[in-house]
Amino acid sequence: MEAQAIFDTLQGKFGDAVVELQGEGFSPAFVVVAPAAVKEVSRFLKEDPDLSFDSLMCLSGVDYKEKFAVAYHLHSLKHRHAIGLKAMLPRENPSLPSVDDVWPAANFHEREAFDLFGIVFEGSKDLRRILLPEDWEGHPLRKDYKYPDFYHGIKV
Amino acid sequence: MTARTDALPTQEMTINMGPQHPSTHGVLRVILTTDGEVVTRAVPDVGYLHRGLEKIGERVTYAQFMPFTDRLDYLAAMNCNCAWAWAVEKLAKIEVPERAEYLRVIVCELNRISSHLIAFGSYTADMGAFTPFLYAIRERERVNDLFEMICGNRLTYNYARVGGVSGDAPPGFLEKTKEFLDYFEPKLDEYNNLISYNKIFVHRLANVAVIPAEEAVAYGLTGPNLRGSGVPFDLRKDEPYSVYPKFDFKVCVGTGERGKLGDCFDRYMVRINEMRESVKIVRQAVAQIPDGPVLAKVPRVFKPPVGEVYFRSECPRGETGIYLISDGSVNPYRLKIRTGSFVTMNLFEKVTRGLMIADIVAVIGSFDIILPEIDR
Amino acid sequence: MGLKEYMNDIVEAVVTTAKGMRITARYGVDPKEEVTLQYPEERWEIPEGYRGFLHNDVKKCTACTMCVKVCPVDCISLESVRGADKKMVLASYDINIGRCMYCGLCVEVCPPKSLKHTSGYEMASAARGELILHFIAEDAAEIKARVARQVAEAAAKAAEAAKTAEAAKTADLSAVAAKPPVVEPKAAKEEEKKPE
Amino acid sequence: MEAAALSLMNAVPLLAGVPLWAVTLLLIVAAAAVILVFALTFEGVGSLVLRKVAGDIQARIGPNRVGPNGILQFLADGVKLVLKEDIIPANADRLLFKLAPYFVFVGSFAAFVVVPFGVGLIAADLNIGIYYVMAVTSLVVIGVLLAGWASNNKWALLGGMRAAAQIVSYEIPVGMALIPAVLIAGSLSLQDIVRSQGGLLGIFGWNLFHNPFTFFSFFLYFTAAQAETNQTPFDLPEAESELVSGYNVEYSGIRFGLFFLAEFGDMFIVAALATACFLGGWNVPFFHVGTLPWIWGNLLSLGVFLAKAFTMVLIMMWVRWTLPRLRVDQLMRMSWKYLVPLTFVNLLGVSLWLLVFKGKGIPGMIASLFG
Repeated sequence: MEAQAIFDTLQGKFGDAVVELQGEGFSPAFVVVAPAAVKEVSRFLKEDPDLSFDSLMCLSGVDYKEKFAVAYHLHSLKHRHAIGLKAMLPRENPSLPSVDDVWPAANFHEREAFDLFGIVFEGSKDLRRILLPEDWEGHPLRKDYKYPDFYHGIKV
Repeated sequence: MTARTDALPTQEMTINMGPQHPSTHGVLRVILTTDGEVVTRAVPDVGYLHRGLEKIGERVTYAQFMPFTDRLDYLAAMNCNCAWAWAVEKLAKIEVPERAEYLRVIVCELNRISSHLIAFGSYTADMGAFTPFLYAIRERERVNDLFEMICGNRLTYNYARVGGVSGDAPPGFLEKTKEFLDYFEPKLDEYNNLISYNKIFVHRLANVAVIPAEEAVAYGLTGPNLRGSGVPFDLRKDEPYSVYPKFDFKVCVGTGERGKLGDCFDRYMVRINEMRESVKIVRQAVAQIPDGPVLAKVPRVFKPPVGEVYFRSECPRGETGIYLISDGSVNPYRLKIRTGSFVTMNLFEKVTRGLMIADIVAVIGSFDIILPEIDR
Repeated sequence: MGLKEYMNDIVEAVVTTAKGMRITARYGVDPKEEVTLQYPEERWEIPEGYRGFLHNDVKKCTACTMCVKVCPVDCISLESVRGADKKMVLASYDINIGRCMYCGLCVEVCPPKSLKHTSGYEMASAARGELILHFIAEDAAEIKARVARQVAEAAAKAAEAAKTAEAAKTADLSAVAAKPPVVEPKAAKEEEKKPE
Repeated sequence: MEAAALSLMNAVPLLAGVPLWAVTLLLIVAAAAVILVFALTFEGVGSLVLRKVAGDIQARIGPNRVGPNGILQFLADGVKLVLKEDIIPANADRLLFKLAPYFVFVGSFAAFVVVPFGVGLIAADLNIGIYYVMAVTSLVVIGVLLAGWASNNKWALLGGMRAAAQIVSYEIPVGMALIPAVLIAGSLSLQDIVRSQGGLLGIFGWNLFHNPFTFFSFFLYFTAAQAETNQTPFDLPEAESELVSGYNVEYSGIRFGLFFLAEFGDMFIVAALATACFLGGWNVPFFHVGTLPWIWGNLLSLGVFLAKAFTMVLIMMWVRWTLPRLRVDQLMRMSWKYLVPLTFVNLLGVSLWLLVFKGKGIPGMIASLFG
């Protein structure tokens, strides 16, 4: 199924929650959705027989300076097609529903995004820091991150 | 005799397996909660090797990031090199000379062999048989000799470039590659006789940590771990890139020959069989390789167009996906590397429930994880 | 488990063990199978393009700073001044091989091909400072001073020559022709400060 | 010993005034010293051979730096172990921690006392020889368990528990597999067992070829005994890739050295028992060593015995470098579901055979057919 068709299907189903299609320069194309609708859209993408995106290949946080985003890369083993899903979040208190009960694979990726960007995934089974120590301050992949000089008295 | 649990209260024991442990393949820490030898819960704790590769990527140029991809998966640095090159080429739409693509495929497949050799060798060492490990290392050294010949280094190759490869194969390289393949292919049968079908080895692996196909897909497993569950999905075949469509090879899947489909033994056998397929691919590539340049013209100050790509390539430890956002400057804007081992660790807690301590080792080995890839 | 399976299990265990032991025995008795290289006494042949320690042929080096710019780990540092003949003169060229990851990017971009990988790979030191290779033995400040002197001399000479030439032609324009001689080395120095 | 002391006193007039008990004590100490020296040498050389065999099998060379061809490596290792700092973990049970290595070492060393090295070379020809070996080697398990417990380390504890479970389970098949030899000889004394395999049948006089059941018995014994010595397919108490190093993970220096020596001591004991009970012990084929002068007879028989025993040790090493390790439950299953029933069936078979054929073996019957 082509990206445009997927977008049209999603828009028909979810209306305003599906914001736009990022096609030009994007590979795969991204369907931008409202953060609150991520979970419903995900479930639909996974369960609709024509779409059946059964695997979440990648979930990444992105810092677009004025906004955060969470990008989902989906792939369907059944139909062998791929699509991206993106949710734009405000810089202050970025949070959106977790999709780890749609794709269990999301858990580690979400933890990583939480760890490195500070994006909170509501309803996640287990949202802890994953790569950094539990008492690390700040979220290093944010563009405005300041490197600390010391960590527990050790020079970084 | 009836069990008198109330009379003798017992409590579970929490054990730290790692970060320093001989068979966690690096600095993985697993927090085991055990009831005697039986593990009731095994929680992986990763991140001990986090070097912030993604952050580094935002600060160096596209070409400069190439040596860092060596450190992504040091056992399969060629595959990571090429994955990065392919991702950037996809972003900037660069045409790569055909000879360069052939060379990439040759080194990638050789690296897949050497990486699977380590997987095989360290797995047998984990299971207590130390000898096959040294045999595997011996074969791997030969691959390293080949790599040293073509790129000058034995571990961190930095061979691929955006637009091609750093240098053409030196004279004699292709002949030596063929020589290696002729030497190596019979060794696989020897391994099978020596250890793969050994009764003890089979018993240690069969029916341990069974991952059904649906679960493997839902948890996003890729590469040999996914194929071990019987899902015939190989990016080289199903989403072909480079010159892979020109080669004839088989996608190896688990068959459940010694137990349930998707157990440790299947994942192990997939790797052994994949080595054979890689030998096949390299043979064809060496026979078909065309002449020509090996590096496309890429401007020295390389600025790809604005855009976002996600490139997936089949690395020995599963799919290495590179999500690359360019803002048109010389540095990547955002770079996310999705690696096979990282995703696999997500499933770890689930499949290890109720196994024994010795099985934890077997599971870690069968996933063939590598820590720099998990922690990046 | 039936008796047949039970016996099969035993037979299979014995047979597979015997198979494996045959292979290990073959390796055990065959001295040709030993692959160990007795390292300090025996050495392997180092191939052509081996990426060992870096070496800069400072005579050929044009101090273009390409290597400094391309190095992903910033292990190369160089200082240079503009010499009397308008070419850059190296004042210092250091490579911190404790930091170097032998990626070879610097060698690839070197325009005069003065930077090369050698086949050296053995080095040990007790202090980190010893891991910095200095390719110019002389002190950087001395070279700079010397070059500055040369530049000044040359400029003075040029001014002298210009003066006499001018004096021969017309007397009024002679003062304008002589450029201030100190400006150029200063500018060059500032430029070199940028890469670490 | 007392008899030997008496004969010594009779032979050497100088000792006439010395009380009997003093000479006996002296002899005991001397015998113990000789055996200790032998055991330590064997254990040292054994570790070297183990590494050399490993090197050969693994397409390597093995240790070759200390001395010509590396033959002094074991001395270097020994010196290193003695000189190393002996660390006792802060929270360890200090007394038990210190005691454990001695239990293990004594357990393996004490068994050397009844090993029949030659016609007359045996420290004490106990009439309960085999039983004694089984009993003192069981001391090892106490030491291992203590080591695991006292280290105050969870991995060590797991190793100790595994060792206890394993050694206790495998004691049964080991004992049952040795009984056929006892039945044939009609004695528990190892010297008697060895003598029963002599005669003019050559190697067919060995218990190994006595009847089909003893033949299997040998292999069952060998397998079970590997488990008792914690050799590789059964090295679960150590299991370096699972339990890091098992019960001895916290030990260092000479205390670790004692564990290490005991391991090789156990290996030799197993090989010696196999030799004595199934492979004819010190008997030289087609030759009666008793007819030679005392000194030559003993030297020859000693050589034969050691050759056989070392071959067994080599085979154990070979197995060790070939096979992977079992899992705990599989180890138990192997003992209780396979080895124990099989050894019992075997024992039954041997007993019936001896009953039916009046104690004659197949080679004996064939020989009597031809007169």
